Amino acid sequence: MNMMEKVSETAAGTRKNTEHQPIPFTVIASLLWIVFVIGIALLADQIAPYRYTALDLPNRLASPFHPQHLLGTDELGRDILSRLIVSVRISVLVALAATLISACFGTTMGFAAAHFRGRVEQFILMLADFQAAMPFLILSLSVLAFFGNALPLFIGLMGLYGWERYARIARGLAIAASAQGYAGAARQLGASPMQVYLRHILPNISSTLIVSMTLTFPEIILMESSLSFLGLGVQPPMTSLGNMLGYGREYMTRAPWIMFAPAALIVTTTLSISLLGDWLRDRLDKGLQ
Amino acid sequence: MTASILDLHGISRSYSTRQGLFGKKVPVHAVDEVSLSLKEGQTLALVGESGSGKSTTGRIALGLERPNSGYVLFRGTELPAADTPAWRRMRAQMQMIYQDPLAALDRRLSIIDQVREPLDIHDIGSASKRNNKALAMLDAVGLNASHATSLPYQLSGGQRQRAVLARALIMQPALLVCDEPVSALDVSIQAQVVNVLMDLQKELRLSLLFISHDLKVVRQVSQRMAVMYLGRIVEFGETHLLLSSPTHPYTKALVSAVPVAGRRTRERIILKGEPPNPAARPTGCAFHPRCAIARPECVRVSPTFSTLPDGRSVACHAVHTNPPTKEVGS
Amino acid sequence: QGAARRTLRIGMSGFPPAVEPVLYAHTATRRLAPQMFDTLLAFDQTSAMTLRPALAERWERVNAKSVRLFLRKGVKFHDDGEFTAEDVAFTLSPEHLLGPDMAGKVTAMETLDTIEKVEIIDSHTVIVHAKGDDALLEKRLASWGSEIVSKRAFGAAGSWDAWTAAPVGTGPYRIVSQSLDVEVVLAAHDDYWGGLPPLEGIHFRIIPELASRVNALIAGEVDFITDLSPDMFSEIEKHPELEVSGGPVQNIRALNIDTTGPILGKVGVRRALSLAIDREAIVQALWQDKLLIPNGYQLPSFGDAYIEDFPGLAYDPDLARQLLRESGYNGETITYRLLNNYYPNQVAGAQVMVEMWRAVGINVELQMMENFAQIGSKPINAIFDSSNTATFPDPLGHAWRVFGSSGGNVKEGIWSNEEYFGLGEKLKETADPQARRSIIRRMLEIVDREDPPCVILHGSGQFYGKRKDIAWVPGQTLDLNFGPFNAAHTQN
Amino acid sequence: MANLAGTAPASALPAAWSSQPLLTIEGLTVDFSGVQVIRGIDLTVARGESIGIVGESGSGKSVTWLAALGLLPRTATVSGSIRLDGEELRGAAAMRLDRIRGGRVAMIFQDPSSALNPVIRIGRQVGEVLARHQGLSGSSIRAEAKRLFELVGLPDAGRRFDAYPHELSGGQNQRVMIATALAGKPDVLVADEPTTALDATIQAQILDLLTTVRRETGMALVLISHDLGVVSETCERIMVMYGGLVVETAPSESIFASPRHPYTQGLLAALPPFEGALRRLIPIEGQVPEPATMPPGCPFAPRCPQRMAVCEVTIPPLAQTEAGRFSACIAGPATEAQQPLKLKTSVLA
Amino acid sequence: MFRFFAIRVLRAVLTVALVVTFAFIVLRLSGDPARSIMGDDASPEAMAAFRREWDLDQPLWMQYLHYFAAIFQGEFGRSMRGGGPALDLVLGRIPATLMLTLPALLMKLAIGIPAGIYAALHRDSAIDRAVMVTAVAGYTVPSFVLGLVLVQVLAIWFAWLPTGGTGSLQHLILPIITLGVGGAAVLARFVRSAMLEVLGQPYIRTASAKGIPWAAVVRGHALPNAAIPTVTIVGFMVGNLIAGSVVVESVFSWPGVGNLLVVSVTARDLAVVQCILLLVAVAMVLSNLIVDFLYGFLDPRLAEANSSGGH
Ligand SMILES: Nc1ncnc2c1ncn2[C@@H]1O[C@H](COP(=O)(O)OP(=O)(O)OP(=O)(O)O)[C@@H](O)[C@H]1O
Ligand SMILES: Nc1ncnc2c1ncn2[C@@H]1O[C@H](COP(=O)(O)OP(=O)(O)OP(=O)(O)O)[C@@H](O)[C@H]1O
Ligand SMILES: [Mg+2]
Ligand SMILES: [Mg+2]
Ligand code: NI
Repeated sequence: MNMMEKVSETAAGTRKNTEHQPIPFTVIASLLWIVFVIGIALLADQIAPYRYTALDLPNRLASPFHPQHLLGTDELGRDILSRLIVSVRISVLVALAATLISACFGTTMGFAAAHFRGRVEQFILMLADFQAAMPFLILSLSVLAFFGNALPLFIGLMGLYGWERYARIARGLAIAASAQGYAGAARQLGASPMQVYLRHILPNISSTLIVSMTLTFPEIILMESSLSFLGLGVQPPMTSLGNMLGYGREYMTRAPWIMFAPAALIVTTTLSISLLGDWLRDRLDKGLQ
Repeated sequence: MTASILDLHGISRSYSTRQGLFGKKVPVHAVDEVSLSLKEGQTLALVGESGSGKSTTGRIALGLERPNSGYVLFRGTELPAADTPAWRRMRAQMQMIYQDPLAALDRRLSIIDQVREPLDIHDIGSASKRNNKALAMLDAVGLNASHATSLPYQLSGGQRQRAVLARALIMQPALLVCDEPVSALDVSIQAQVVNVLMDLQKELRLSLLFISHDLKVVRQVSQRMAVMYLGRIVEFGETHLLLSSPTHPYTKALVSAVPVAGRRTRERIILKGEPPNPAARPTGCAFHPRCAIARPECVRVSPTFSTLPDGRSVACHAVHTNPPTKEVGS
Repeated sequence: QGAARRTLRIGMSGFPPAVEPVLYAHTATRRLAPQMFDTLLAFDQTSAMTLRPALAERWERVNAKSVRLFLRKGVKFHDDGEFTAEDVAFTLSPEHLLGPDMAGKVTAMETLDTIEKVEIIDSHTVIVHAKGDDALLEKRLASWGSEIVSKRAFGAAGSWDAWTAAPVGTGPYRIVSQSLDVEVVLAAHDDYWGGLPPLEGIHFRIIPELASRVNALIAGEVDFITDLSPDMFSEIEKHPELEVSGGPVQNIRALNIDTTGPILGKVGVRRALSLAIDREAIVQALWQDKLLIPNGYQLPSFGDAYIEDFPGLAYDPDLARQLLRESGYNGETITYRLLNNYYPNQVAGAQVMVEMWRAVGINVELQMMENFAQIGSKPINAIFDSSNTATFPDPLGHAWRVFGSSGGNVKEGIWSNEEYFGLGEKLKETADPQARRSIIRRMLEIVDREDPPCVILHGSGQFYGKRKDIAWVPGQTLDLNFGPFNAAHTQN
Repeated sequence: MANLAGTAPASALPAAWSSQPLLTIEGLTVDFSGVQVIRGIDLTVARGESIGIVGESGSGKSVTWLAALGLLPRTATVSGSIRLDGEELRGAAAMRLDRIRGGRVAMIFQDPSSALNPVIRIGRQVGEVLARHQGLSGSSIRAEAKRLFELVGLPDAGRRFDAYPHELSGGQNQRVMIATALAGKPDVLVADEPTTALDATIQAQILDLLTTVRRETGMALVLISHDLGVVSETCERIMVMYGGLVVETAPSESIFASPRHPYTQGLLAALPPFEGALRRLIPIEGQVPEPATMPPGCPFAPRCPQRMAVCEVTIPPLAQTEAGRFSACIAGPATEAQQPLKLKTSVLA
Repeated sequence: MFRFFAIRVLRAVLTVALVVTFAFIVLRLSGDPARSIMGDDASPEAMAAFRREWDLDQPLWMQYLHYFAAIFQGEFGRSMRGGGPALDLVLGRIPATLMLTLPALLMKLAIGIPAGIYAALHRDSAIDRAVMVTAVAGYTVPSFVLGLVLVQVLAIWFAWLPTGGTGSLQHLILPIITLGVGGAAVLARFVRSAMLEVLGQPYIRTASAKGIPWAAVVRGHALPNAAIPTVTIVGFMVGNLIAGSVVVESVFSWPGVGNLLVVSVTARDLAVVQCILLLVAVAMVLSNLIVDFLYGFLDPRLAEANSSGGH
């Protein structure tokens, strides 16, 4: 078709870099730390100097820099460093998996509410209210009571945590999006609801969801430690950061390293993720244009 | 005469809204007894004040929304109900272009992906064929391969609107409803898009329902036009006739209000008052509160259409020369 | 001394479900009961646990079924009422012993259900009749649930609810107030028959968290804390004004076994479980060596009924491995149902034992549970912790309570042994010490080797942290006694 | 200052207003994190004058005025001078700026529905200005607001005081914006695309209103738009901006009759005619360059049909072509260019 | 509008019913109160008697029906532990909990909101970063760790404050700080992002263009808008006033509702747990309701949206 005006310009793509800003140091440090922690989680078995359950009764409550135990030992003489490494793996696994479950489940529910509206929506909102109004203590207890405390179950339980927030966010954004051009346009092209939600709406709201996930992740780690405090968290002989904290609290004065080692890890890790999340949100605030 | 591709018969659509926080439900008659027909390969412009029901009419014409009463015929058959598989298949034949191209595009997908999307949705051809077809379509609207891989925000407004156009046309629809496709664009970009549209129409024998409030553009693109006021059509006929010698007092005001570059001293009809509230539609002729030539009967009686010798129809008591005909535009 | 009396502030781990001792044998209840009530006879709390007069000045056997008691005169209840035979009759009557609505929702019946009736001879003489021959009748009258309450005050209260809010006894302290899960306040009963109570009052504060209890003691907010864990001893001892007190109590910790399961049904496996445990190491590491490792399911305080020469609990990994081989054990998983530190050091001990079992090739898997009902959910097919207090110092007040024909394990359906049941019935009726000893020895053998219903771990201890300036010494049971009969005062 | 509602003192006649420079902008440049988007703008606004500013989207029309009023975000760096009655505004103390903004120079923003605070009643939004710049309070605010609402043709003005922006249509909100701007009785009103959101008949009403107010009060009007039709009917003088520069200024009539700058010519050619024969529209090829990739020479050079080699390397100064007309083009009527505008047009090398 | 309210209230009621039902089923099926309360030393007869007394020997659905029927008569059952009416017991604890949570809420508001606003107003400055890092750090320390450390330092080393328990105003300080720090941090982060969002809106520029001093713009124009998202999280905090301090109450042996909940759950003191859950759910649902209505009040647009929503 030669009757078209050929518009020759090369401006396309030049806009990308105009908003280039240096990444703050805290964010880089956070990122490095997260990478480090994930590395530990992945290589736990390789780098842990001892089996995390291995006892060393004669050397119980050894303080850090002990010749055989760099970070000291706990009340059963188990190597804190090894336990910490395995705990990181478990805690990261729990938090990551639970965050994903929470986000997926919540988003699906949110989409369902946005799509069907009416009774379905009210029902989902009621479930969300229920989740918010139900003390998590009871929920954890029920799972522990009915299904035991296998790790997958515990992860599933933690995955319930916070799904209602995703549901609300996803619902709100999906309703807004379907009222808006691009989703309406896709529908108008003949796309099925599934196509509209998965191909268009989900990618468009994913940034918000990812930021929410950076909030959920630390919350789950903290939640797990609170549950451990109440004896409902990850259960022995399995270990986790929260579990170490929970059992270490009685030794706070006698052998503070038992509690402070995992506490420091929790704080630095959640701090890193939160800082990263805040930064992401600030970036995304500025929008895509 | 060419056959009509789209017929609206006595379409009405009302929404119920509430007035204020604890107010009562009030029906808003967005579209009231509108009948229109669009001929194959032609452009029909729909103009009128904001809120007069243009977009609603456009959506009903496409079957995106159901009228409360009246019916829509597309090539003589009624449209299937929305969101059914039949309705989705129908999308291949009728498409829509919106005012804001950026909003209509998914910000996260490349242009080529989006232009190809209708083919994906309706599962036409193999993957590579689809891509080639999409590229060809982009070329047809004047976008090149480097635009194809761009994201929407990397394009200018005109390019975006052309991308939207390419997406709408890739299924080779017979009918295109354009809802203010150029009013958000710069004059120069607007010119590009108007040119592309008109060229494509010629090439593909597209039928256009062109919604706009810019009479300059309407003049440029359409053969016939309908003027809407408060959900009803008040004047309907050949575009050049309506613009050069508007008959209905509202059309007159509209035409006189068009700002023309380089013209400083000119009689503009400044309408008194406010565009009326569709929820509180005035009695009789809806335009009477703002009409300079309103007569007592305008307050009471709703005017019917009269057809003038030049073929246009007007709904105004002041131009009651011929016996009224209900059916217009056929 | 009277002028300088102080109020003792105690940080206690749990709130008593009731302060009326017939209703519960809860540890917290037991810590309160001796302050508020007296029994007719009492154990002297020396290691021999001999009986001493209490509300009864003297007692004598009438026959194998009954005992005559001569009651102390001039004893005053907290409400100034006089203590008479009426009160004894009432206390030991079903009206009181069976609890609210005489429904039997009580723990006292475990020890007192052999009592048939109390015969009032005069205002200060009674004869207590048992249902059958009962060699242990006197001990029963000194044990849990037999505390004497005021009949008049009970009647005045009108209902069990009102009564349990402030029961009236003759003990050295009377209740002033109680506030659920927060505190129980006692004040001295200055008319106490046993002498002026050494304290002005006692304030039990409930502090469930161990760390918080220790903190409160160190900060001087309380003078005395209960349930101190051995790992905290050094913390306490760091402070010159504080000390650790306490020791073994009349209790054995064991692991109950569901012997009906396919693997745990094998005696070899059960014995191997026991032989693999290095109890010395556990008691050393977790208990600062402060616990008794018993020889068999018995306690030295049983007096004549204690078999001193019964062999101790062996640590013999090799024998364990051999027994496992012989019984065809092949690394099958054995489940260990565990509560989260319901007993002190429970989780730690379990983890240590799991490692010890692993060393001999027994594969034990911990399964954390939330409460006893979950532990007892059928099919159990597991081992789980238990602790058994001797309600009175005799196998019948101890092992028989759990392994006897109506004992806990048997009711639970996880163990039964007809020979053992027969021996027990015989023991009940046997009064001759030597005859009793041979029965007891055989019973110990069954539990220890022949058909073990449990893995005996060690005795239990109760440890307290206290200010040094508080004159108090621990007894042999988990009862606390802050009255004039505490050894700290009787020795002076 | 005169009352808005037509009670202007007789002395304030249109003739007396012209040629006194009220607001002067000299050598204005604006950088956003190192990217220059305004590249040296000079302009004067006289009392009572009406200036139209046109230009493609992104040419810097809005930023110029936001910079003049110190309303740009902190990421912006502004240089040059902005003087009101000889008083420098750039870098002025916040207190002084606050007195000028809304009081002496008022601005109407592009998008009325987002420029009004959604949670505050419109009466209060207007009232704030009255309280601050007119010293009104209490019921007199209400009365004055009602008068202003009537003035801008807001129907049912009395009851609108307590309405929220979302309860009004876009056109009504735009009129509220105008009322807010007029409330401070400004000497200069900067109207940034005040009618883009409106349809033709209402647009006509509003332009009419602005003209009336200007006539009656001697207020200077700066009308920003990319619609040449709109400015040509309202303004006496037109300034065409392109790529952060002023490329042409001229009296309204002459610029449409004989545009000098190729960009202006292109704009006019792209406009659909409303009279006469239909013709194919001629868009300007290409698009406005991004500020970050601005060509070194004339910003319009890449799209210019008349470009010469020199256009690609030097920025043509804004030069007078004839009385009252300036154009920044070397290729076009450059030969006529003599006396440059009294200031250097660009701070760029 | 009425329809919206009606639906909203109906949903709230159903939510509470769902919570109670769920708790009922979970608690009855997951543990035997007889065993938990009587202790493992109790004889089977005593436990059977206990079950009889509390109707625990009846089929579950019967118990459920009885329970619900009783609730509608304002009868919330009796505590198996304390003996008295469960409701009285729970209500008796609420003042103690509120004594902690209300001041903690005030602390959260008093620190979190100004810090968030300040950080937003000085976005990307060193102070902003410092405030945010502090806030995030404050939020990431598990509350019991913070509590124990505070006790160690302030109560034991310096002996300024009591380690736990009740009695004086000084007893309140540590638990309140422990509770408040995390919430203040969350709030600061929230308010900051809400403020940033609002400060970027065109109407803020409009306000400045009107000559309104910056402080007044922030106060009069930015804050009311930032209040809308903030109300959500504050609403959640308010809903948590009753049950949000479980861990802290444990650490400080504070006799509040949270403590009662833990003890009652462990003991399976059914009536009490259900009573607490009922109150907690009602509080949460109520505060949600209030937040919804507040939205309408704070943002007239939402009021409108609400009134036409709910189809
Ligand atoms: N979904 C809806 N709910 C309620 N009212 C509606 C809805 N859609 C349109 N309306 C009302 O119907 C009337 C006509 O709306 P429509 O969008 O068709 O007008 P329009 O002519 O396209 O206006 P514009 O030029 O502003 O786009 C308006 O009063 C509008 O408020
Ligand atoms: N806050 C900002 N940060 C970075 N760049 C900005 C900002 N505001 C404006 N710009 C850039 O400054 C240039 C001029 O923008 P301006 O808004 O003045 O254009 P305009 O002529 O008013 O266009 P329009 O007709 O679309 O309103 C544009 O390239 C724009 O991208
Ligand atoms: Mg429309
Ligand atoms: Mg602009
Ligand atoms: Ni409704």
